[in-house]
Amino acid sequence: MDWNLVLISAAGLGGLGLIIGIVLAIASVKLAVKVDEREAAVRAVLPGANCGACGFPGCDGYAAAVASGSAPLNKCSVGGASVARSIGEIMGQEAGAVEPMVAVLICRGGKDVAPARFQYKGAADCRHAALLLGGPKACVYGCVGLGHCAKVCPFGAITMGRNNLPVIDEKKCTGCGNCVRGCPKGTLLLVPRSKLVVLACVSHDKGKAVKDVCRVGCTACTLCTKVCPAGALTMVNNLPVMDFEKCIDCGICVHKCPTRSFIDRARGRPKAVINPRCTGCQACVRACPFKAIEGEPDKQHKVLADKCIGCGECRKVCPAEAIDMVGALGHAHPGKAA
Amino acid sequence: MNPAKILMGAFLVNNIILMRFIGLCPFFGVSTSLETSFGMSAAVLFVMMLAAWVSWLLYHLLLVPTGLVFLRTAVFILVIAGLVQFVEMVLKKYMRGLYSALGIYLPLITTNCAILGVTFLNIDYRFNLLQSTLFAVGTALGFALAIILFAAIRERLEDSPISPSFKGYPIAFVGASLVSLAFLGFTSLFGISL
Amino acid sequence: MSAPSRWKYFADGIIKENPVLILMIGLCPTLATSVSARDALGMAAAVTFVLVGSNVVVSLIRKVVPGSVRIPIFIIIISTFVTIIDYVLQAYQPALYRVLGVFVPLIVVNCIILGRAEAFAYGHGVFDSLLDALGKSAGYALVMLVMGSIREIFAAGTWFGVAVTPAWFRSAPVLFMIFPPGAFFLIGILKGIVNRLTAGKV
Amino acid sequence: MLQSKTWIVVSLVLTCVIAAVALSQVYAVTKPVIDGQAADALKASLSEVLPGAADFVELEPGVVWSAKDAAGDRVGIVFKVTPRGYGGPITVVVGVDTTGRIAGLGVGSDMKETPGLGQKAREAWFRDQFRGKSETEVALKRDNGTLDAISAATITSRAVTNGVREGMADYIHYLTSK
Repeated sequence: MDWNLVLISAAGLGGLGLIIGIVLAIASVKLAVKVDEREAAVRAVLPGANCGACGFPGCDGYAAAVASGSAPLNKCSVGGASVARSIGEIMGQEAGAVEPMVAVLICRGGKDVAPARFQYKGAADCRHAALLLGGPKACVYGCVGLGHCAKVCPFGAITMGRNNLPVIDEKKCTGCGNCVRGCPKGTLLLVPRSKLVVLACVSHDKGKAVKDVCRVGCTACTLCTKVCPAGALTMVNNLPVMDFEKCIDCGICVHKCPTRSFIDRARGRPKAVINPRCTGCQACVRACPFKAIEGEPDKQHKVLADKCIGCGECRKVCPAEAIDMVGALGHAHPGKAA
Repeated sequence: MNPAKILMGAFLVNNIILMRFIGLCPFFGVSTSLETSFGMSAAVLFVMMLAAWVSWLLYHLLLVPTGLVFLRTAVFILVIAGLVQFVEMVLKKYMRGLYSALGIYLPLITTNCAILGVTFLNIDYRFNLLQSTLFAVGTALGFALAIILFAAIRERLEDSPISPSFKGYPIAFVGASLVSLAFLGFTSLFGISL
Repeated sequence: MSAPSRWKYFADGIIKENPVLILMIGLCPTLATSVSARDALGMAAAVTFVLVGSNVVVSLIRKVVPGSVRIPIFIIIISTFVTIIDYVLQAYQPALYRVLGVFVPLIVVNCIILGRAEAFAYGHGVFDSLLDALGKSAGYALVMLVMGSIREIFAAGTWFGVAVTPAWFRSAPVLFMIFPPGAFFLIGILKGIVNRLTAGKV
Repeated sequence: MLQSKTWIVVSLVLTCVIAAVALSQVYAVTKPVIDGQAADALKASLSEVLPGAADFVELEPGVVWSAKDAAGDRVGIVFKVTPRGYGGPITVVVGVDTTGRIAGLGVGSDMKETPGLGQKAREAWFRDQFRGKSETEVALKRDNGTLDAISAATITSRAVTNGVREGMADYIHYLTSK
């Protein structure tokens, strides 16, 4: 046991440790900077190996990204499932408070209704295809259909459908917005989950120019803005823009649109039914936009089930409250007007 | 060894990632996007130079005279860890802009084999302070070249049609293999043989 | 903690959470020193020694270590074990030491060890940490053996130095496997196969 | 207590001290073995190229040694040269007997020549060619000498051959001196 070697090495390394310890201790006090406590909570859960395997610069980088909500919760491969679960708990509570959004495809131009104008053989990704003269589709505004959104979706909620249009599984979609940010054509939109009616077209052309390239494109005929009872639709640059606050999800525009450019996310709509309290005043006959009610004046009236779309306009005007909305399959508030 | 040869040797001929396999964890982790690769390379260059100086001085002024050469591993890594933490605090406090671009990569540096690798190689090659600095700069540039080149390839790989089980790391490794093959061509360029 | 779940700590390390092929950490030594089966196992043994040692010591002192300075302390512990194996190898296995070269001291920054120390040993008992360390090392050794064997068989036609391939193969060795590109290529294929096998389960 | 500032610094220093003590012990134990190792390796490599040599006297540190056999009389000299090969310096150890002819040749394993090509310089068939050759005969066939080069590794073969010849030219005078 040669003592002086032991002493020198103990003094050397110990001394160095002392210096570094003191310097860091002082520095941590003098240079302290406040850190978002949720980020600190997530950071405490992370293993701290700083190996960068999650694609973020170290655990602090990843914790900051998770705390700011711009990173999926399961990226820490070193920590594995247990760390992902605890991050979920920390972040879980906060995420609930915000109005849950869902991504919706606002283009119905599949390859069956919107033909291509040239064959694209390059890298199978929308962003690459979009660089080439706006993409192979005749309609340059529409969805290119090469599945970039499906690739970037961290939750696997998007799969490419038969006619080159993405199909979004609303149960898996968490509204993170990766697909919306990634899409070169902007044909994906984050919509509040409670909203049912969405315009499914992004073409700024008018009339024949749209008809030539897509059978279901919005030709800017402005009919929907006239029939909308709540005045929620205003024409901007050849496209009806919907004000989600005003929209009452009645669905009239969906059925009135000549090119069926609106989509109705409700899984089912109710039907109006007139009960015996009807006095035959025919107020509802005049109010119904779809002529779905018939009957002689002052007599019991009847609703033609196949024509009625469950918009609830008749129910609003009936003085005798003789109309009920029945049979909403799996939808929270049928015809808000009711 | 003349200075230019040291620099070129570390930069191209014996690229620290592609030829010496040092620094692979961050290389595959952070090179998913060009932007993070630039940040990482800048941070590596900055810390690698600092680490090379500090480790050289410590080794030749403290460890060798006192015969504590066997402590070099512990001392080097301890100093680098302390250095990185200190630099991070200083940046976070005084240079907010630089910190947001560079700082988040700093903790990643402590477990980066490249930094410690350079300090050891400086000792093995018996470089003086100037040569050590040149070697550190060359290596950092080599690190940057490899990671940025590779990030561009990886971004392109994201979109190309690859079978699901080969997406991500496997295709990245095969890509790295090809880039490394290209770097193999630099062997004994200008007669460099680091 | 019932026995089966403890056994899980060990078993996970080998396949489900294999450090190299699943968690993708500790790549530097894996590619660099798997030039032949014997050297690969030598490296795996060194990593095992350091990982087991550091996991045990870290879990022993975990209740005493102050949080803010735990990384430097873990680093010192790991570097102690690394220096020990460094000098032991230099003294008793000089040939192996010359092959492993700079990668022995580089074990100190190997993501596996610091990662496991932080992610596992800091929060678990000594016995569990030991199991975890042994499991991860076994997993690491398995990958090293596979990589080392494949590269050696291709490049030198031998396995652990014993000729296993016909003479004509040995006269035209696949040198690609010895060079860095071969290592990247090989681990890429292995990772692809692992993805393929675990596609359903993980 | 755990998070108090003093304990933070003390715990760091304590770990360092314990580590330092442990390491100094390991170093103390392994240092002699390592030095012994290095000495043996050198002696082995030197005696390998000059059969019959028992011990060596260093004439120029790390470059030339004069060798004596067990009986104590001169057996020849051994010198080391490091010519620049394809991938970098190659350490070549040459044993020359009292008649001025090469008794044996050793090529270091720490060279950076291409595996499977330049590395072949270490193979016996190439090294044994040098045996019994005097300084003037040490040249490759293509340089109008008698030695076969390693196929597809001319740079390495020429480097080793020229290195040996120049070495012999420089150090042959030691044979005759003291």
